[in-house]
Amino acid sequence: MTDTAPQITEEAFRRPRNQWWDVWDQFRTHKGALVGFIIFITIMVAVLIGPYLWTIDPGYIDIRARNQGPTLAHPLGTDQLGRDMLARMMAGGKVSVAVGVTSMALSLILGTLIGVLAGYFKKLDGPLMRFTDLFLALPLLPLLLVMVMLFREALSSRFGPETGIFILMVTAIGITSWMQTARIVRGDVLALKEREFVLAARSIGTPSYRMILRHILPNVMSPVMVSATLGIASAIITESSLSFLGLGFPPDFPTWGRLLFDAVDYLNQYPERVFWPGLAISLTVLSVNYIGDGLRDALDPRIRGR
Amino acid sequence: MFTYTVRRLLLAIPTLLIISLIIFLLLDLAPGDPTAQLPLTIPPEVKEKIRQSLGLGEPIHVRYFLWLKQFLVAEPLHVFDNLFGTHFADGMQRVISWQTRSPVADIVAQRLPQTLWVVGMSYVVGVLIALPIGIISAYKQYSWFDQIGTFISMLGFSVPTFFTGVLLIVIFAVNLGWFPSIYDTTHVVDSWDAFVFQVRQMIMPVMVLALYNAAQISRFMRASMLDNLGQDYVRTARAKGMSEKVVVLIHVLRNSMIPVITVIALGVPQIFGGAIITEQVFKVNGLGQLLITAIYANDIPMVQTLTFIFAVLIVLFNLIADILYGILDPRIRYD
Amino acid sequence: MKLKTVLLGAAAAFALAPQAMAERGSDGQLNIIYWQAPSMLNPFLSGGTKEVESASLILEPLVRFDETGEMQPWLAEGIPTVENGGVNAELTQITWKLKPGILWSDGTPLTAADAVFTWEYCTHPEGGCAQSSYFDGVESVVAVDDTTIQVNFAAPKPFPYTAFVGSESPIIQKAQFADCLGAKAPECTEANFGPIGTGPFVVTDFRPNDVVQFKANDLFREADKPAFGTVLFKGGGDATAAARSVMETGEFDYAWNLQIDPNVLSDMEAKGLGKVVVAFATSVERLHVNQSDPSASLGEGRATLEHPHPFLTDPRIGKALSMAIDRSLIAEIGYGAGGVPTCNVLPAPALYASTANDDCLVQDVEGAKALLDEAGWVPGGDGVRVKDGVRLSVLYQTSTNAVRQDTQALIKQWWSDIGVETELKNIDASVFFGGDPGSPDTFQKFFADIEMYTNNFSGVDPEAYMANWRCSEIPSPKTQWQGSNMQRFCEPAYDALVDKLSQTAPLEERAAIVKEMNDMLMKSYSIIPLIHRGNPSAHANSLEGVRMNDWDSEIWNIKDWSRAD
Amino acid sequence: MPNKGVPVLDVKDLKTVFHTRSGEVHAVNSVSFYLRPGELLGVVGESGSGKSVTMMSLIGLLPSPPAEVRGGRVLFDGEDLLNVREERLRELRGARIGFVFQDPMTSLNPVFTVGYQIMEPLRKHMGMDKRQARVRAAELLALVGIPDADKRLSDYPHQFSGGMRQRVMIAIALACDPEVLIADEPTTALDVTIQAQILELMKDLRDKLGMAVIWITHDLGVIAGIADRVMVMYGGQVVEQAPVKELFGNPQHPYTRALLETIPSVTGERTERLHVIEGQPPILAAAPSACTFRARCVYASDRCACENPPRLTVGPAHDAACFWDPATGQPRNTEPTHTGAPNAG
Amino acid sequence: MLDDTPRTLVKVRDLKMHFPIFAGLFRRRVGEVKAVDGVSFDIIEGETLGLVGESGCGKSTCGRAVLRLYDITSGSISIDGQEIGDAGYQKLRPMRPQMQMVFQDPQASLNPRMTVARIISEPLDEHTTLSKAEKQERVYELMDAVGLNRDFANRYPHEFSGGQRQRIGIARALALNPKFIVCDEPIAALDVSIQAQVVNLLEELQDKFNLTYLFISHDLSMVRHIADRVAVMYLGKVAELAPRDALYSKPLHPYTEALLSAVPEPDPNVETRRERIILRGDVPSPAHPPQGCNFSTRCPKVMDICHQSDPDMQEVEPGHFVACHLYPPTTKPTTKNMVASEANKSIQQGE
Repeated sequence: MTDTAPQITEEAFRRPRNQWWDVWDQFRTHKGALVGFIIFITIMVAVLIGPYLWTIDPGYIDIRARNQGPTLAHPLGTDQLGRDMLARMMAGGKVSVAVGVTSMALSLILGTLIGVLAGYFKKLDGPLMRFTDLFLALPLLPLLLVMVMLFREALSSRFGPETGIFILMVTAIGITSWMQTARIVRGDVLALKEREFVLAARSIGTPSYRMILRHILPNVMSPVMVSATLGIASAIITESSLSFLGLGFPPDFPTWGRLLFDAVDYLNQYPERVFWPGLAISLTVLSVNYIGDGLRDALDPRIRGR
Repeated sequence: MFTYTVRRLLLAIPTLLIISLIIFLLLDLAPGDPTAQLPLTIPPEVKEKIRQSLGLGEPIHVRYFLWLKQFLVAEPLHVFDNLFGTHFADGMQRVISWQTRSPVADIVAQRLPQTLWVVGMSYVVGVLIALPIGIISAYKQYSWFDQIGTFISMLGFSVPTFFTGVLLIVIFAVNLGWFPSIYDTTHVVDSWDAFVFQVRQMIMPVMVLALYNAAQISRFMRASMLDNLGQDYVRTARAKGMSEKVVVLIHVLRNSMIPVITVIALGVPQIFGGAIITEQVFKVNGLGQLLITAIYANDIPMVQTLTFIFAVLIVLFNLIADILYGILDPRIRYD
Repeated sequence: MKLKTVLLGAAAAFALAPQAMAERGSDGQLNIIYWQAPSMLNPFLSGGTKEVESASLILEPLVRFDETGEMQPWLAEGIPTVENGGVNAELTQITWKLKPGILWSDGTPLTAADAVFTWEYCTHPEGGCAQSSYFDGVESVVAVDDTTIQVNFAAPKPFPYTAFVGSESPIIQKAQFADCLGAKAPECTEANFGPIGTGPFVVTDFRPNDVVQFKANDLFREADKPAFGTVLFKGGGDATAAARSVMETGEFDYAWNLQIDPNVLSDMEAKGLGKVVVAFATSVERLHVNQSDPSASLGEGRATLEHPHPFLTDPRIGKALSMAIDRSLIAEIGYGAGGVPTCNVLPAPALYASTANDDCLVQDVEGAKALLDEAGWVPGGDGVRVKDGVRLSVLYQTSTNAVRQDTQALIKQWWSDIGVETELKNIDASVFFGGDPGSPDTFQKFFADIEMYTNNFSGVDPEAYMANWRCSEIPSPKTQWQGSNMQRFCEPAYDALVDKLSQTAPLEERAAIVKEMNDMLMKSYSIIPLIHRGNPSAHANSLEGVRMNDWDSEIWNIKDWSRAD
Repeated sequence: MPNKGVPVLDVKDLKTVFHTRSGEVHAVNSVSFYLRPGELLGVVGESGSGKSVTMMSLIGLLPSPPAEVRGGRVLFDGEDLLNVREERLRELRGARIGFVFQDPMTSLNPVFTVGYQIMEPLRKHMGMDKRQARVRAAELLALVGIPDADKRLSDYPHQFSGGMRQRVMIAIALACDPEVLIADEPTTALDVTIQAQILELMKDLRDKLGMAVIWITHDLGVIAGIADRVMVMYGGQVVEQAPVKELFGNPQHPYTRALLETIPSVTGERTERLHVIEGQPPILAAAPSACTFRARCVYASDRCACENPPRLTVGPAHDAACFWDPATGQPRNTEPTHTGAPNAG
Repeated sequence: MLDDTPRTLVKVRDLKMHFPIFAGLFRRRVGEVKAVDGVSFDIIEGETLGLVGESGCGKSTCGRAVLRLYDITSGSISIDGQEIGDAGYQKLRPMRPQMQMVFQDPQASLNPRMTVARIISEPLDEHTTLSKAEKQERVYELMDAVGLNRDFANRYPHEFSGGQRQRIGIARALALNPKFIVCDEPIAALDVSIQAQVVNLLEELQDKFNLTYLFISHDLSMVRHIADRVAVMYLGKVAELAPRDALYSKPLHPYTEALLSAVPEPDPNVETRRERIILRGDVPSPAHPPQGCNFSTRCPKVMDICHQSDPDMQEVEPGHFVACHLYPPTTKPTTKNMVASEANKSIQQGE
């Protein structure tokens, strides 16, 4: 007979270890998330380290080698100007992932900030939630289009076409996508605020900012992480949609969305050219989604370890 | 319930006003104006006159109220006049598109049918696909059906519609020749054959959008079902000897539908504005395409009107979602 | 669509059907796709090709240009010339005679008064007419009688065929537009959406930015024409989709402006449903080399003649840039059958085409390098040439368009081979060509070192076109950035030639002057022509009578189109 | 209370296992008991002792997975419930076996009227039409002491207070005149005064209707007041079983004894210090092969660690699963009891 | 209690905690939930005051209000001579170490993302300037005191059982050497066998550190065990307040009586003989308390006067206070220090 009591028994005692190991242990048990994680890491490595190994300039035109299928020299073939698709995929991935991650980070920061403030401070709740409703009521894609139209020129002249558009894109996606996070976070904060450990901290006299940092924020991390992963995915899609509508990055600047968009014209002739960016976007989004699923479980210490 | 509804309605008004102001300001501050499209040969004085006639010379708040009046008073009155042959709106300035020089409302009215047909239908189809998938996925959690459902719905969000759209066209229109690749907005359904043609031309755009919509809604449905399947009342229903069909399709479903219905209601406004890309791909020249051409053409009245209409719809459906919530959930019904 | 194709196939199998036009409307429906949809049908209120060409089914001018650039009398009985007395000796008056018995589609007769009204309409200062340049120099239009129109010019006009000539200057009905003069013009929605015309078709349904439906004009002057009973004029989407719908799915009969990868086009053509047709006129894709300094530090003086460009005023640099370019490769990749390399800003009509500059057709990278060496520019550490601390680095802008971006990428690479650093910039076409004085990115402001676009001229006479490069045409803050001399080329000798041309009537002499002007421009290397562009469109194989035309509306002769059977 | 007749429910060697991420949890380990008609059997134990799981297992109410009923026999009216089709179980549930659950807040479906929820089993099992069912539902509500029963049928659960909701639950459970009512901690979530009302109601209803009841609770006080016979569970096993007075008067198992000593009372002597059972109840990863209570037992001997004590008869209708005899303070040496139903005599 | 008893540590006078209700079209304030409505009591240093009542009677709100976790509506609270009823954050913070709280749900009262050591040392972080090592030492001391193995310091709360979690909560409350601890249903969520462990621990600690408890519970039998004096609350008010033995042996208020009779006894012999007082109906909503005596709607001994006026709290026997019309008011209000009847009265008149 084996007794496995929920409490720790003396025999089970080990040196305490970093809680992230526990998170990882739990995360590993989620097969989808693990596969997603491996794929995502692979993509990240390919995108970040790949260009150092595959040194062909993504903008280099080798006109004699245009429209080639996969060869040893060009494993993913070349485009209509003979630019190496592999190099372009890596360069494009860097941009797409950067857009995804940065705009997600922006929207998370905004969303968490507003959610925490609204949830924690009763006085701010009304105004901030009205503000959130307002943003929710603003039609997003149109607004995004309008913003891109309006500020694109100003920004690209100030920061240069690429950085300018990057800033614009990230800001536009970021400030039009924080509302869900804010709502979730607020809901969680409201619930957390009623949790007794917050009351316990209040009974100690913990000031608000420390309360938020110590008790509120760590406990809203898991919904935030989950919406983070979803955010990366939707930002990548949004960027590619904007590219499709001709409002994204400059055309010679590769992003996955742009590569896919450019390749759509050649769908009949060179289907593989659609395939690669399509696969990259789908894989990234899928893997990130699955990571989100896994994180949701792994970040919850109550599920973790059980 | 009544107070609740009225309260929500009243709250919607300031929201809409602020939204209208934001939209107005955002576009108003945009560089470019309609006279930019006029040939440069027109002397500046004349240009200035044209600007004046378009109301561009006025201070910003005057123009805002003018626009509000046009939008909220003049346009509805025009519609009223058209319907009942009255003349209330005579002499009132309508909101005129800079690009086509015609009343914005007329064009919007012209575009509505195809948008409703295609995007609306896709939403309905999406919901009809999503609900059973969500229910089965949740009921058989972690089964192969659930796993595949999860994968497909994730794929649903992760593939951009401009890609799936073109892919479908190449397969079904070009290679198989089953469906037309270009949507005929002038098509009138007046016979069986015409109806069949309408169905054929709708299939591809509807499927592309339905996949996307279904992906999202089925995830919600699944989560909501899962939440409810674990509830105590489910056990009570089973303890009463109710069949699984009754337990799942009556007891659990009714409860799970409460959040999902609101999600569905909140998604309705997207029908009007969210399908820009699909409309582009299939040449369904609906409201989305109207908006994008207006943006390209710097047609600010059109953009303002459309964005505002979208905002009104979003607020409206928010309201409907809230009220539906109240109707479906007896706990909310009484304030 | 499919059913129709089958029927057509069956009909074609008989191959015995009479070639002659059966009767008006007997060929059923014609489907045309313009991937940019018309926003209205009044060509005077919008200068867009889509509006002008869709309106050309309804509204007609006195004279149209055919596919060779020759004038064809349309509403007019003949072409007035000095010889036949239609043009007076002073070249200040032209008298047109309308064909008799022409009716508007509402049944009223077309009269000279309509032409007079059209002139008033388009020249009204508050009307914002997009085509007012066609009436430049017109002092008055007089209806001598119901069928005689007299156009008086303020100064001698050696080429007087501008007003009421070509699809951009058609005649509108006075009765319909009488209340739409001046500021009221934009408010006449009904007229703007459904003008009454004399053309082969009348509008039955107009949906802005979406679709136009036409039906044959019962009162059209030529019996049995048009062969098609109805026309569906669909807009929206993109060029590839339009090409696909004609050549791959057969849903449409005619697709406009297919500027896409020539390989894609030829692949589509291989399907056998339709074919690509290209019309050449005077369009030249060219680089403008800024002779003024565009650097932002100059403030108000930016990109004006007061501040010459630090290095691009040296024609040797321009020449080197030109030599480094492989024009035939650009043509091959971006244009296919739709473009040929050219070394002239004025490649057509043949009469005016110079041959003096053709050595640019061959790429000469080494020569370009040598030239730059000679000019004192030596490669720096990073391969970019430097002289007196100035880097040979240029900003190269154009509008957003897949072919242009490919071209940009190619040229950037060639220039980097000769040690010129290039920064690319592309601007949405509506902004770039929008002419908004508030935007820094218009092609007139030219806040860049190099810019690329296509320009051409309507009709066959280059006089006005060549006058574009006079000093007075330079855009500047003083002219509200209006003007057509984008590269800020200013040469008194050139201006003198412009004046001389305007006073010369004999064709050969005019040709000689024009060639001289062309060569002068080329030698300055302030303008680098790349491609003599054709305009590619596609039509279904079953469609007959298409005579692709870049001098006028490309569907100028739609009345003659018919279904092959 | 009647204490004779053929058992309406006879459970033998019931085993239930849960599959969790960290392995199996053996929640019910060879549980045997019986229930006579009209009798009220109290089942006591701490949370996790397997008392609810046992009752849910009988009638197939445990979600599977994760639960798995691994063995045993459940005779209900001569039928082995573990071997019948799901369809048959559904016919029994709600009709011949009624359930009342712990939390009346969550056990009623919030979006259906109370009337609908009472009428559901009536229409399904009794074949009533809508009108008949409604009349009967109103009677039932009146029976469980809800004033204005007729009107309240169309109210929703949230319009009732906690005590009233529990009455509704009882009305649902009793709708079809079941032979057995299983009440799973029906008063735990209620306040004492409301609990007293419900207990009073249960006594009334038993007098009127005469069904057999299994009353699961962790509150020995409630058991003392209502039960005829008591079964004490620990670690998924029955550790002691006896008529109520016998159990409280003469507890045999150290766990029962400790439990009785732990609880303070509002009357009688007040002890200075509470007695404590040190340690925690176990969670079993495998079927027990030793006494599950030994770690917390002051009387544990070596034998307890290598042998799971069987249920030994210690008195008339009284058995305990312990080797230790409180009367002597020595290990006892008795034959295993007959844990099934005694033969009707 | 009497004047000669040791000093009073906590003095609560006419404490009111009303939560506003907003309703209607414009979300106007239409009323208030009178969760705590005029509660007065004293707690003497070193004793345990039991606060019992049914759910919703306001006992937990009262406990939290006493620690000023809420901004109270009115009334005065003084702890160790210092008035904190109207104190602001700045004034309260240095007072916090004196008064601590142990919570009901040991799962919810511990931050799931903090280790045991961090949870216990949080009060130290806030209020002391100890070095890291000193803090750790103190944490270990506290863990010893509540019977937790030091080795568990770096574990997370979910790894513990309910009883152990409650020990963590108690250790946290003890960290700053408080004088006064509010125990808010500390055993309600625990199993029977564990309840006794925790109660014994609380008692041990009280002796060891001379703690004063306000022990809130709905479990009358457990309160009888731990408390020295007991206050019975009903619908936001104290119905009866008396020394433990007096209350249990001779309850004066009909509500106390009913409550005690409803508690089931773990003895079948007693149970079968007992005459229960079964209260009719449910507790009214604190948003709409009945007129007159709060208990008048359910009271088995209700009189006419009960529907009209709210009885005052009065000292019927020494130290035994009750608010019921069954006990006619003494001619002169008590001047003893226990309950400020005058204050109560003046408020009544003011209404």
